[in-house]
Amino acid sequence: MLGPILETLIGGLLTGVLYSLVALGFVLIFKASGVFNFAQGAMVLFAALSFARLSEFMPLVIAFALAVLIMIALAYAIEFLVLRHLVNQDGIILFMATLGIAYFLEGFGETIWGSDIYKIRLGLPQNPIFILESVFPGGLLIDPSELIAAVICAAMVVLLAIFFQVTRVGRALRAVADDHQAAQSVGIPLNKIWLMVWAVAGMVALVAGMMWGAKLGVQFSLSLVALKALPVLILGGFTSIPGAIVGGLIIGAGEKLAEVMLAPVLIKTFDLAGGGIENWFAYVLALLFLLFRPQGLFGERIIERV
Amino acid sequence: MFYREVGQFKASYDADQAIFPIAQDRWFVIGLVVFAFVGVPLFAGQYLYTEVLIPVLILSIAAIGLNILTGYCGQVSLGTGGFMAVGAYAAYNLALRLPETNIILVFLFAGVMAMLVGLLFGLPSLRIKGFYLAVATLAAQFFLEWAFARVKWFTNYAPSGSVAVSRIELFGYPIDTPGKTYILVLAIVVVLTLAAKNLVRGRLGRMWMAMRDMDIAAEIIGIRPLHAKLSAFAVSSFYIGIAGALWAFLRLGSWEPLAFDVNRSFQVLFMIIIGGLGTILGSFLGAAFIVLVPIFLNQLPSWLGIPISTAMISHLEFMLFGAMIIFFLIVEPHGLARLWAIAKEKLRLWPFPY
Amino acid sequence: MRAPHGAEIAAGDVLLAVEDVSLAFGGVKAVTGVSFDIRKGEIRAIIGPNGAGKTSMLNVINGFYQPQRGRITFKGKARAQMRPYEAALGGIARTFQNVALFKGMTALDNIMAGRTLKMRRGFFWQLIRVGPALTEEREHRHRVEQIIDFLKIQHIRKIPVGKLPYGLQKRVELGRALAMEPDLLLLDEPMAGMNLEEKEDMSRFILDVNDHYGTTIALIEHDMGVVMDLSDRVLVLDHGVKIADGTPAEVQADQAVIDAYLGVSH
Amino acid sequence: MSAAARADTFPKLLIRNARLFADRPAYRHKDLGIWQVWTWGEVLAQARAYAAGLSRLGLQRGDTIAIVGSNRPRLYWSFMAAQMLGAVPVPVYADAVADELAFVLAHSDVRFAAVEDQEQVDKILSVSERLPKLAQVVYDEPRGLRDYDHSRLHAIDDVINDGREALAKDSALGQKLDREIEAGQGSDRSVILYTSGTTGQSKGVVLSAIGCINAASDTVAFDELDERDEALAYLPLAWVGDHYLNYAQALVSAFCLACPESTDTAMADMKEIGPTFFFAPPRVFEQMLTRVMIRMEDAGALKRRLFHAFLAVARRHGEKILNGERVPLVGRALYALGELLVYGPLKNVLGLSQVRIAYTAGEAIGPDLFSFFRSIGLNLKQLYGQTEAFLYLTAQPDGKIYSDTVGAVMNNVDLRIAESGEVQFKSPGQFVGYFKDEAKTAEAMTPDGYVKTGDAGFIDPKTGHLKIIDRAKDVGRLTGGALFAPKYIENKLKFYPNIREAVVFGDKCDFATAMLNIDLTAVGNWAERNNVVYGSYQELAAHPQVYEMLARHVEETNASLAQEQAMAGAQIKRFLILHKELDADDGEVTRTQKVRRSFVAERYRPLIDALYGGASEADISTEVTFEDGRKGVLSARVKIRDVATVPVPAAMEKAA
Repeated sequence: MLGPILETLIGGLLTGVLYSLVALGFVLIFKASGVFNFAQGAMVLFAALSFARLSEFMPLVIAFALAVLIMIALAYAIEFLVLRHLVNQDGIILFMATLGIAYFLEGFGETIWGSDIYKIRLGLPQNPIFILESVFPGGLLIDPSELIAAVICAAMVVLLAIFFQVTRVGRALRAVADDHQAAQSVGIPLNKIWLMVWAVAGMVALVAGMMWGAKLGVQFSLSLVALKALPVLILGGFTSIPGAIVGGLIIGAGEKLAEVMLAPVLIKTFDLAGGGIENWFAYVLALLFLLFRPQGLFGERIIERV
Repeated sequence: MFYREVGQFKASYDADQAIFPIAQDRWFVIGLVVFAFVGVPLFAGQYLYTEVLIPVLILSIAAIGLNILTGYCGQVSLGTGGFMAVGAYAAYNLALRLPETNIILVFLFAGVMAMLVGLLFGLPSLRIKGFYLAVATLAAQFFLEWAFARVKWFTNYAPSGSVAVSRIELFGYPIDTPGKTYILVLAIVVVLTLAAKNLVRGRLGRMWMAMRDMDIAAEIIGIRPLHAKLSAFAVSSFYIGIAGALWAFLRLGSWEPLAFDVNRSFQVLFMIIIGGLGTILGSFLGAAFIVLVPIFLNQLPSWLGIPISTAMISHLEFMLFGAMIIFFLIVEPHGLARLWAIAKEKLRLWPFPY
Repeated sequence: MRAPHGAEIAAGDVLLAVEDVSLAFGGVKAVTGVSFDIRKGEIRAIIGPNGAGKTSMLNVINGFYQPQRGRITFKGKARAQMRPYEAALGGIARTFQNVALFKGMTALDNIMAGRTLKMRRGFFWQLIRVGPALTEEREHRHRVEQIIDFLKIQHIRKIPVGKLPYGLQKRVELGRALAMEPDLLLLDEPMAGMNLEEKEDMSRFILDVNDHYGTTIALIEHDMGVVMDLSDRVLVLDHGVKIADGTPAEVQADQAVIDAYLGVSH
Repeated sequence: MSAAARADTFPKLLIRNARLFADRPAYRHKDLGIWQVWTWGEVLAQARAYAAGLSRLGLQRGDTIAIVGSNRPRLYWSFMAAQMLGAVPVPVYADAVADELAFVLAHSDVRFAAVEDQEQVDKILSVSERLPKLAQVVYDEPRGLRDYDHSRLHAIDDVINDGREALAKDSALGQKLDREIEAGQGSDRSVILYTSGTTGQSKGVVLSAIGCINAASDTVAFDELDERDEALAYLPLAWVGDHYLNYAQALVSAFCLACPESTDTAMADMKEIGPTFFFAPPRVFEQMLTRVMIRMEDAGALKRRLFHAFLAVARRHGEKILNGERVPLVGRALYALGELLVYGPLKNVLGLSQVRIAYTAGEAIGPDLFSFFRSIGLNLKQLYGQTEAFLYLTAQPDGKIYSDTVGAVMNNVDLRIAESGEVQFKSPGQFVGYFKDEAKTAEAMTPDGYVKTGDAGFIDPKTGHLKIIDRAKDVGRLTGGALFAPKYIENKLKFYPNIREAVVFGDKCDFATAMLNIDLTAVGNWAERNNVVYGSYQELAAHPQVYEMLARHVEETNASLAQEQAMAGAQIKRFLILHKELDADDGEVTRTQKVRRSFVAERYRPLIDALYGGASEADISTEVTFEDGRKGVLSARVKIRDVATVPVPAAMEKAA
């Protein structure tokens, strides 16, 4: 029985990596502008759509470059049309603005790129490979594309960690996140900072979109999957990059394991019409976690100074 | 311009704090309600009832519910769809298992069940705030959606997972034509709106608004956060539950869980943002706006003569909603209700600017 | 759990006793080993240079922070963990240094919010808002109007507080605290950022409150002139430690106090 | 109103009202956020209890009781309660400074005082050594008086409650009170009103009960006032206007009197109450019009064009429609549209929508100002009178309204013009005499019993209405013989929103000159819109562009003077703008803003010499009292401007 469980665990962990990639986009924008960017899921979908359609009639590398340019242009548009007018508004207003951006992006993406399902062929090796044949009969099946995705994701994380902690811009980002007005008063060019942050988040979304697209195919439900990044943030804390990674892994693995182990139990006891509990399990897991540690794994403890 | 406030002095606190202290407002609203009950049935066609009036009225109830929670009490919730589903299925099961119960009791039962579930998912709001709470309510949304799709008891073991409602009657009088349904819904809306307005103007309303504006300050004047937040969740879910039951029974007739998915939550949230957070009037304006825009969009191609495919129209709809949300948040964060209030203020000060 | 009303404590008796209280945030020691008392009916000033722990002390009394060490007895009853709303229930009201008003509500609603504790009518009555619910709303509105009349803010009754000038916001916040009919009123620098005329008005209001309603007042204030005029007894804090306690005259002559203010290093 | 004839004192009127209109509203007062109301029945009960309380404190027939404060129901009831006991109320201005108060209270031998609040109590206590006879003081607003020595100080509510308990306990007291009321007759002294004469100390005008009631009954009949009418009491209690229009007429016609929450919320309260009868001195109408015009200038272009377009329609047809004259259908339709879009809302915002009858008096009103309000549908009429006549002498009947007359002589009033041009009268409301001042009384009467008004005027042959030119003693002649009526010219100047006050000189001089005060709100608003920078009132007053603007106003005035045959000669040749506002605290104007001409002439002698000496500027330094009573010296260098005058054919000049 251990074999299949281990196998689902590894599969879950690899999916978890993809979740954390999406979550990274959230963390980046929240850390830099204090905005809880609900549109990150839509950006993933938009990026995947543009890459998928472009890669149909041009080599992958050019398609990727073009997609990056598109995402930067998108970031510029968001900053110029929306964020610039909402400086100093409180969090709730900004949060709802990203809701608007999400809806707009989904509609816009499907209008220009079309709305059926598109395959993304990254030329990654498809055939499954097996490891640990010696321990388990038949070895454990691992999907190579997920493995590569995990490696890319790890590289992205290291890159971003350095970017935030070390570079001058990173420090400015942290200041902006704390207080827009204070940052402006010390001369930090707020608009430029936001522009850059949204562009980087756009690229992260592109990579995530490509990985997810390769795995599930690019379709509308992708933005719902991206929504799954929210529980990851809850677990990992909104402001910490390592938190996003660990949170992603927990949610990824937890989901898969729950589907395999918890679902059958539920179906039997409640005589359900099928499992599919992974679309709510992540949220409930995050909710339970919140009740004990409201600020998540790595987030700072919020002290209400009166 | 039309206001003649001279002579309308207030001799009692009740008059001073009435819902409509100015006579011109009172007569306008009374006229509106009488017109709605008597005038509309004279000329309304079947399409106007089923596609415009009934949806707007039912969704207004949901919008009022969410406005109480998010607009007045400041607790963001994305679980509206789920709570509507609870209302719908509770009503369905009660009507199924005890057929003779009066339809009003069925709707009330739906409200109460939604309230209980709302309280359950409202508990986290005591420890977590803002975005974290939004995610917690998403948990409710997805869990409930899944539960109604998977637990066969709720859908009475229907193979397709969708359920239907047959005859509806009120005290033996069948509600079968759109006209009668409209009148029933309208009556419920008037009662619920009045109740909501009274709650919001009283002690509870002030407690909610205090929690919204500055919860630490609310605590020092003796408002228990538990009492304030949970009461907001309870009342909000009660309204949303009734809206869910009405939507299922009187709008859809037959439905499956997908009718109350996460997009429904977004839709109702958009209503109160565009309509106006923290206003009862805003809920109505928002509901009307969100229902009318798609209808307007569908007529567009025929007016302009350019053929637009239905899929494209739904995409345009998404884009337009997204753009409208951003537009309102920038231009007037307090939504249509504030624009209405500004217009009214200008009329009262007419011809002066200030 | 209705705390016993302060009636049985006669004027002059100890209403609030703070015994050896220490409070620290991680490494930062806000207050260390402070003991003092406030007698019923007096105006007790708490002064000290910035960062002396004045506001932290107020927050401990008011239940925002739980002290690591020491005990607080209020109306003769020692209390352990205390949430702010329990303090409010017990009869402690307070104002904040930089005004904590409900921006979305009018001045009248803000003060009416102060009546929340006193109003009894349940949920159902508020729903239908007839009969008893209306009479209750009427009675409390009458009480609030007396406070509005007392603070001379009739002309800003229906204006959202966000639009009011700073001086008037301070008065509305004082009105909200008075609406709670407190036994102990904690004022955190009620005159910060006010011009001379506004300071005179606020001082007169504070004296009238103490005289007219008999409310015991704990007052944090920097302006020595005001402290000397208004307060019966003065507590001086510096770096979280009590360095003097007595009548305004005694405190003014105390060398330790002069050093603290003139910045003699410790 | 025949019943009024039998009731020859105000208390008897009160009893009649309580019988006829027991549950009609009599008094309203905005307090604690809402309008409290008392019916006539309740007012009688309160007044009786109050009178019983006062008599237990020792107030008896013949005593005088001072009443100091703003318009409050309890202070009006103090009048009634005192009159029930046969005591004589003496109202005093609430904003009078301590020694003005002391003079009036001492002069009228006051034993009691009913005051509004702590401020007035402190004023009285500060001069108590000059008031040996003062036994008791009662106050309405208890705020801050808690720990005062209450041996001779009581709250009015306590007095009323004490009286009520006493009346309840021993019915003999009730009968004694009724007998006291019955004992009152028409000839009793009903009230003493101290007029703030523009010259010298104020005199105490004594009015008899039957005189007041007869005068009030005539005007109530004249304007058909009845118990359904409402009025707002916002003018000072001590002024004859308030005592007549709000106290006397209220009791005679039983209409309801509303007291505002405070002086600065009076205009807002007026909008809430919506009075049907409204009285205001020209200055209030001036301020209203200035505020309207300034606010409209900030309105959007469309609204402004619409507003001025319909004002033009009103100017053409408004007054004719109000007077009921024939107007072409188009005009009537346009005016109706204007009523919906502009005049109706305008009256609504100003609180005048329900006004059936509006009066103005106290000084002459500018013709354009007068016709503006009539053209938007306000039935504004002029009346003329003075304290010694208990107000009414002449009033304009509905329908026959001319902007430059003060109306036809009231019935029962015998009015004649002495050869010196002075107006003299005999009237029902005629005063009994000046209190303790037989000499002044004789001086004010003619041998054959007429009262000299001190105003110059003539009966206009065309309309039969009285036309007032000026104060009799101020009317002079230029050296060239032309008639010089300073008031007449000043009113024309003051009509411009930018000019708040004007003082014109010319008697026994070669030509007329003027000293002007700018209106800070109007000119300040003009400065803001034309981004003219100024630091203080003084700097703005001296600004060359302001001088230019006012010079044009003076030239326009000269042009309009030239059209009037009697006034053509007295055109203004030179003027200056004063560096400070003429202020009551400096004694330059009376409490009701009337200029004290001789005092001002004396105080600004150097400027007048410069005006006539041909200098182009002059230095002046005057002693000034600031708001908190401190004294200081204000000095400035004031520029003088020459102005063009319209040449008048020499023959015209001699004719006047």
